[in-house]
Amino acid sequence: MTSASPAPTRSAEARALDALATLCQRLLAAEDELDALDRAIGDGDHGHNLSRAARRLDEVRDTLANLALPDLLRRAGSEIVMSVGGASGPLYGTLLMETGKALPVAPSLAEWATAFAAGVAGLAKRGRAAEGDKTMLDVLAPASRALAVHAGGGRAAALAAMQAAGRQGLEDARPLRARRGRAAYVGERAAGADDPGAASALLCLSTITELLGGES
Amino acid sequence: MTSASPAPTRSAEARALDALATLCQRLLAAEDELDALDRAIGDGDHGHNLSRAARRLDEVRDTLANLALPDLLRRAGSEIVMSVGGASGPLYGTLLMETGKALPVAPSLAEWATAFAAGVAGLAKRGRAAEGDKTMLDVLAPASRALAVHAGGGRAAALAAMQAAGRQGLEDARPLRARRGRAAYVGERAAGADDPGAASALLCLSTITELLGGES
Amino acid sequence: MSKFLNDPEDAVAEALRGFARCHADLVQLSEQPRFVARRNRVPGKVAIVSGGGSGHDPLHAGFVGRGMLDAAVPGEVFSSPSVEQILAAAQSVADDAGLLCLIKNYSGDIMNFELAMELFDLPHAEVVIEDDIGAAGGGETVGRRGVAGTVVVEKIAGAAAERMAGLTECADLARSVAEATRTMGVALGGCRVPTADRPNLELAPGEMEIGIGIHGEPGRRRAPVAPADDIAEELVYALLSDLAPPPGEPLLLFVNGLGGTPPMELQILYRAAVRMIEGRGLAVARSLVAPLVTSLEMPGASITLTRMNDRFLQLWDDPVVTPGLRWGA
Amino acid sequence: MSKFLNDPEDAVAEALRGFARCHADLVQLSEQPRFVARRNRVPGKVAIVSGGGSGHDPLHAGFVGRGMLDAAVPGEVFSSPSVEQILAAAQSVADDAGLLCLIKNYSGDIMNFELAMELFDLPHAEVVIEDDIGAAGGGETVGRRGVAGTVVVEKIAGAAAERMAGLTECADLARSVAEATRTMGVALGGCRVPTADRPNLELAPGEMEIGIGIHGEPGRRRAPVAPADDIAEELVYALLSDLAPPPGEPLLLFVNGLGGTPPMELQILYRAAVRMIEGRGLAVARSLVAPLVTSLEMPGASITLTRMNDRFLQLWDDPVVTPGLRWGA
Ligand SMILES: Nc1ncnc2c1ncn2[C@@H]1O[C@H](COP(=O)(O)OP(=O)(O)O)[C@@H](O)[C@H]1O
Ligand SMILES: Nc1ncnc2c1ncn2[C@@H]1O[C@H](COP(=O)(O)OP(=O)(O)O)[C@@H](O)[C@H]1O
Ligand SMILES: [Mg+2]
Ligand SMILES: [Mg+2]
Ligand SMILES: [Mg+2]
Ligand SMILES: [Mg+2]
Repeated sequence: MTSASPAPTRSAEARALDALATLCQRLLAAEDELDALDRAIGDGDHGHNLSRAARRLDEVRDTLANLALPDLLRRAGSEIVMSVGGASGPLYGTLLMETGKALPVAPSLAEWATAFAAGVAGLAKRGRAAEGDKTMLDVLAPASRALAVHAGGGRAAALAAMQAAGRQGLEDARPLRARRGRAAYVGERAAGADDPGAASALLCLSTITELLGGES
Repeated sequence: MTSASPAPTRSAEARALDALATLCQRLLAAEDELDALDRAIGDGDHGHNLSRAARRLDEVRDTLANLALPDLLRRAGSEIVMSVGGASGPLYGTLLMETGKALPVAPSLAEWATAFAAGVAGLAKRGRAAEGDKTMLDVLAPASRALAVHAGGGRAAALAAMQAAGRQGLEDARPLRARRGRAAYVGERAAGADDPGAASALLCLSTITELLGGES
Repeated sequence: MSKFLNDPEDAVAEALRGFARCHADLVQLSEQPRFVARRNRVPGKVAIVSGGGSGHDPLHAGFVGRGMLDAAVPGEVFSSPSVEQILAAAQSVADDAGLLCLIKNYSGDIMNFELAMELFDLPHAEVVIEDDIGAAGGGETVGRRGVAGTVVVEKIAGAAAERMAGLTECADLARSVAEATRTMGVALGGCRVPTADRPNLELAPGEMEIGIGIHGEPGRRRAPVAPADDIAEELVYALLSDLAPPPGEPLLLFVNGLGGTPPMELQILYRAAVRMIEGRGLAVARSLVAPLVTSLEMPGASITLTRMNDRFLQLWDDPVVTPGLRWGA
Repeated sequence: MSKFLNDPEDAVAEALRGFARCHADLVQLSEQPRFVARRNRVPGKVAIVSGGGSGHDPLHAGFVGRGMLDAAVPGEVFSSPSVEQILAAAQSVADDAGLLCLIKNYSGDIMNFELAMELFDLPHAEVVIEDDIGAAGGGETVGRRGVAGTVVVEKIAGAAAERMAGLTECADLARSVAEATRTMGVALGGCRVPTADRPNLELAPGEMEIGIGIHGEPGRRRAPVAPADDIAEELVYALLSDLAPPPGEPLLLFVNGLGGTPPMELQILYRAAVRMIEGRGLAVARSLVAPLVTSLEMPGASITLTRMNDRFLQLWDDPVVTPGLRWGA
């Protein structure tokens, strides 16, 4: 997302769009790192797959810019689902689509938390995955619970709690063997390594917390 | 040629058969060395090809044992031609066949020299090769001329002259590029290397000289 | 491991253009979204679509044509195709007779096909192929991987569709072939994805990985390279133990090259496999020896066995006219 | 470079047994002397026999069958077959209609075929194939090497014989196809003969040998690996310069794999070659992209061009049913 003419008032949509743009830049910057994590226990393309997602979102930025928040997320998700492929395309795409579906037009933080939980549930269903399977779910599920628990206490604190829970999730999953995705085939070798999808999920949560955690 | 019950009198045939047997052993012993020479400027199988010839001659030893000298050589040659393949099979086979054809039943040394010259001519024709093409011919042709020149002067001296001429031929050919066979494709790289066929030819001449140069 | 490439990112696109040009009599390439479709579609026939990551040539695009696939959906190398590709392919080749999706069992493939089918409104059925018994772990949670046995399923289901069997019949058949099929592979080295800078499997010279997956996934054991007869015996033993074919049942034996292994070695493995199977009083009724489900330039091979019956045999023998497999017509 | 082998000395024999078993419907193996013969011979048809060192699968044994060869005579790996093999093959397949020998231009092959034909008493003709323009030296004295263009000669001559053309006609035709055909190859690495302990070509990683022979013979230049388009352009340029086809003459374009290069890369080279040829206003009338004249597991490729005419085109399109090449029937 290269050129952005700032909206006269920073609407929730504009903030989301900007956050998405920064997220995409971070993902592109992390491509090699995520590929390396995937090379260790998967097929080495997780960063590459997410860079396809990031480029696609950049391409459709103008379309997204005209949408209300729920539709923006749904559309962003369906663009990813439609174009990315791999395992992470359908998973992240579903996360965004289902979150968007559950989101009101002008959500409160608590409504955000509820919608995020719906998105995470959709992702788990799509992947037939449960927590502890050593996937991105191990970061996203505890993060979404933390957001729900802290939604009453102010955005900055809630997002910080979400991020901390995600990080804890990554660490808790580290010693596990994988039970979903390609890493399920490497058996013992996955234990001790970080799951690439969990790492990219945490990167997303951290970016969002950084960008939106300061605003009130 | 494993077991040999010596003939009551050592006929020319018996001597030839024994010489052939020793020759085959020497070739088998030199297999790796000849392969290495061929690897440098050819395809690395010259020793292997000649070991097939040696094993075939061993298999037909009983048949050869019943033949007069000319037929023995012709038959040995045709066994090689029929069974060995590669470039050296037809060449060494033709050498023996044509030598045998030109040989009387009880040849003098001079008649041996003439027959050997006929064999060498047959080989050159078969290979469409000339001296200086950097092939086995560079050893065999001067050797056969030396044998002819010295045929009047006693077997030991004549064979020694033959062997010396062959060795000189190998050395003279060393700096050349090849113009026949696979080595013709390596261009400049052949210069300085010994031709594997020339090396095996010299080994044969040396063995014959050693075995028969002592007898009168 | 140098390669003939321009921009590595363009490898799949350029190769498909070359492939489509070379086989323009049989197939047609859609570039955006990317899929390969059969040129002479038969109206009223169940359409069969398969797809998955690229790098396994001739699978799948090489099997588009008469008596096999109606479309193939190639992803990036070793990466599942996207929903829009799958959907476009399905829409381009299917009519009211319906669509059968043949899917190798990988998370990405399953989810992308599933999502595409949620958006597809003609009758459709999915069959997941999971023939690989090579993996040590993972089988309990994610099931077996889908590998070379896919060819057998695609061929037999394709023949049934060409005979105008209905959607349910084709799907049931594909499922029963998949259930009757098992594969196990062995690698002598790795391969390198065009966009990557190193091979995806590190084997020391003289080592082999028994049970290798077609993306270089680990198998069940790593050991010094054994004689070909012993390797074939280990694979065949594992396959027979799993399939447990009763004596007298005809078997299909498919020795597949993973890319870097020349025909001579595949034939040596095949000969050993036949001897072992026949030595146990079983019959090799049909044979296939070729690199059909490859892993780029990986040196290695896999052995597939299918328990055949009269119906499978007839459909196997039916004509097939595709870039990668052709007989009987 | 590990291999699937038992005793390396037995590699050719075991592979042929596997091959013959797998393709028992098309071919028959004689073990002693060793040759592969077509199963359903056509009486009164000119018999076509080819042969040479093994390690180039599917050449030649893979081309035995309807519309191509009547027999193939495999030597040891990269080593000419013997006279007794050639003679036995000739005697087994030829009748009064005569025998056409198609010989790749190597000293050993020429001499062994020549000697066999001196002992063969039915009508016969020999055509020597020398299509390789890759070598820097040697061309003046020994002529060009015979490489992938052999497939084109065998296919077209085989079709003519199948149409019951006479011996002279078949031989003249084979000669004119051979004269209209040129090939140039490129290797990205070497290969290892089963009985040898190291590769026959030492290339540093990232180097290529332009003009490589099919036994690893050196070509005309060694250089860092270039983009695929540039490599294809260099080969095509050299071929077109040599063949100098007039505008409008149809060309056959055959991109051949040397063994270790996967289809994806061959397709990338093919696409580049087509573009370059068409960019010069010439027409690619027929295409073939496959590893058909290999050099064991050598990573590399060659490009062959044949100047076609109506007769060649018709015969090229004629049915061929062999283990290695199959269409139209
Ligand atoms: N079934 C699944 N459920 C949840 N997450 C999954 C599943 N399969 C894969 N993943 C996640 O996707 C990540 C891999 O994504 P990616 O490398 O982009 O796709 P692919 O595995 O197709 O190459 C894994 O690290 C894991 O977090
Ligand atoms: N046309 C020829 N004329 C004479 N000698 C030849 C010819 N071609 C090859 N040779 C000889 O044969 C030798 C190679 O023999 P060998 O390695 O057994 O056969 P191949 O070249 O078929 O592998 C060469 O070193 C050379 O001496
Ligand atoms: Mg991955
Ligand atoms: Mg040699
Ligand atoms: Mg992937
Ligand atoms: Mg040789």
